[in-house]
Amino acid sequence: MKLLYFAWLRTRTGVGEEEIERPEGVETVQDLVEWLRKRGPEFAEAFANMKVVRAAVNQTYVQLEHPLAEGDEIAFFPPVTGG
Amino acid sequence: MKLLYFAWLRTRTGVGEEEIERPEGVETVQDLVEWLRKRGPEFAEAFANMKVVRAAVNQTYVQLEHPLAEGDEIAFFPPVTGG
Amino acid sequence: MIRVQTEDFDVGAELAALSTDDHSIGGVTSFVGYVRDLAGSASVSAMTLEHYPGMTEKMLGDIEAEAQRRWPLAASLIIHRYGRLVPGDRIVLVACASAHRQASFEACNFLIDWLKTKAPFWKQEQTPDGPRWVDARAGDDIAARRWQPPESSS
Amino acid sequence: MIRVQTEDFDVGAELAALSTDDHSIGGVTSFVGYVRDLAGSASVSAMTLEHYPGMTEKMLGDIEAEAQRRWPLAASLIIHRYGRLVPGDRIVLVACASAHRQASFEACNFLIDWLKTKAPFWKQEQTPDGPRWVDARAGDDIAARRWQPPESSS
Repeated sequence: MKLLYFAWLRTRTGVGEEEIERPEGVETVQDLVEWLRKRGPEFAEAFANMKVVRAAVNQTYVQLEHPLAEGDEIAFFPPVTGG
Repeated sequence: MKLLYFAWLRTRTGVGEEEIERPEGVETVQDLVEWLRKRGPEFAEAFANMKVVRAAVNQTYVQLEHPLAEGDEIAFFPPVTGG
Repeated sequence: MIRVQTEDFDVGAELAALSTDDHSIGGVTSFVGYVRDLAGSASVSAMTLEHYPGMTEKMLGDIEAEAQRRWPLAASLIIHRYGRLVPGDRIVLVACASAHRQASFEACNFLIDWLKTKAPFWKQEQTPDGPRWVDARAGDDIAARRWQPPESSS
Repeated sequence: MIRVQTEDFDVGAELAALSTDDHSIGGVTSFVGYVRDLAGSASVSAMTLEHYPGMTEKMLGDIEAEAQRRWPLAASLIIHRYGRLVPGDRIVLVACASAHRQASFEACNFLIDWLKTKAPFWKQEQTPDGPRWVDARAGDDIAARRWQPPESSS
């Protein structure tokens, strides 16, 4: 799976983009978030409040219950502030 | 008084602009319209239906009851179609 | 700012001038009106826009001042042409600059609605059957009525 | 049409291109967004606009297609910049051309409201206290919610 982080999710985790194997038991975006939180304090802090984190799978906004498949592109980012 | 006619009020009456002395008994715009109607068939036709005629006195929209004074600039025109 | 003129205008230059040096402006909404070649069923080859010199400038100035009262605008501009125009020509430009986009949208929409119902311009179209004065559209009056203060709509 | 780019754009040329040769167009409504130098209380010297390449183009295309479904538009255009910008710089251009002005107004307003709440762009401001990610404004969400179809607003 390809993981992308934007804006302060990128600067807080220190990661912009990474490829990972789908971890065992990670079936949904929510599962992935819980897995990421255990990776270290930067990730735990960045994903502490999911009210200010948006998720997209294959470039489409999804809810946390969205199922994941091998080969998915999963992005995390704050509410948008363009325009 | 200065009288101005625009758009089809100008083309139907054949007059764009004229200076007249205020006729006796003409106290309001309505009085002036009635006086103009008696001027000839072009004027009678142009002012037949006041629902499609707007009046302005000194460059401000007015109702037909608006009083007239010596020196006024009175304009008649159809509903506007600009922009 | 108000301009009534026969010449065309440069939209990009006008909009740039509206926001120059004022970095509190977050957005500029503008509307450009064009001469269409569809007027009912007849094909329009050209049109002449007549206006009431003096009253036009007065009314546009009044309408712009009213928009400035109703919305927090940093700048506004109305340019209206008159004279001979052909399909595809620009007729009117309305632009409103504000710190926030919704104020600029509403003020621009207000100005063009009023302008279409109140500003003393009249279109005469050249059609294959000869010149014809364009009738006012009832829809324009309804659009302008949205903006009336409650006490004056009766 | 959709463009995501670092370069500035020429508003006059873009608007002219939108209406060229289509004389059924009666009006073009456009919105130009600028970088403001007022962000809360801090003074902004510059900002960097980050985006999600790929998703940005997809979302702008989807939003434009939705506007085309909802309103009878002859043409539409969204240009959004990213990268480093300073106060006074243009960020975004949205323009909608239609036979009638109200359709062009509503579609343009709809597009900018959606863009502000859905398009994946993030502003990082350079302030005297260092770089700072801009927080989303609740007002933008409320503005976008106006346009939801009734069945999806709960």
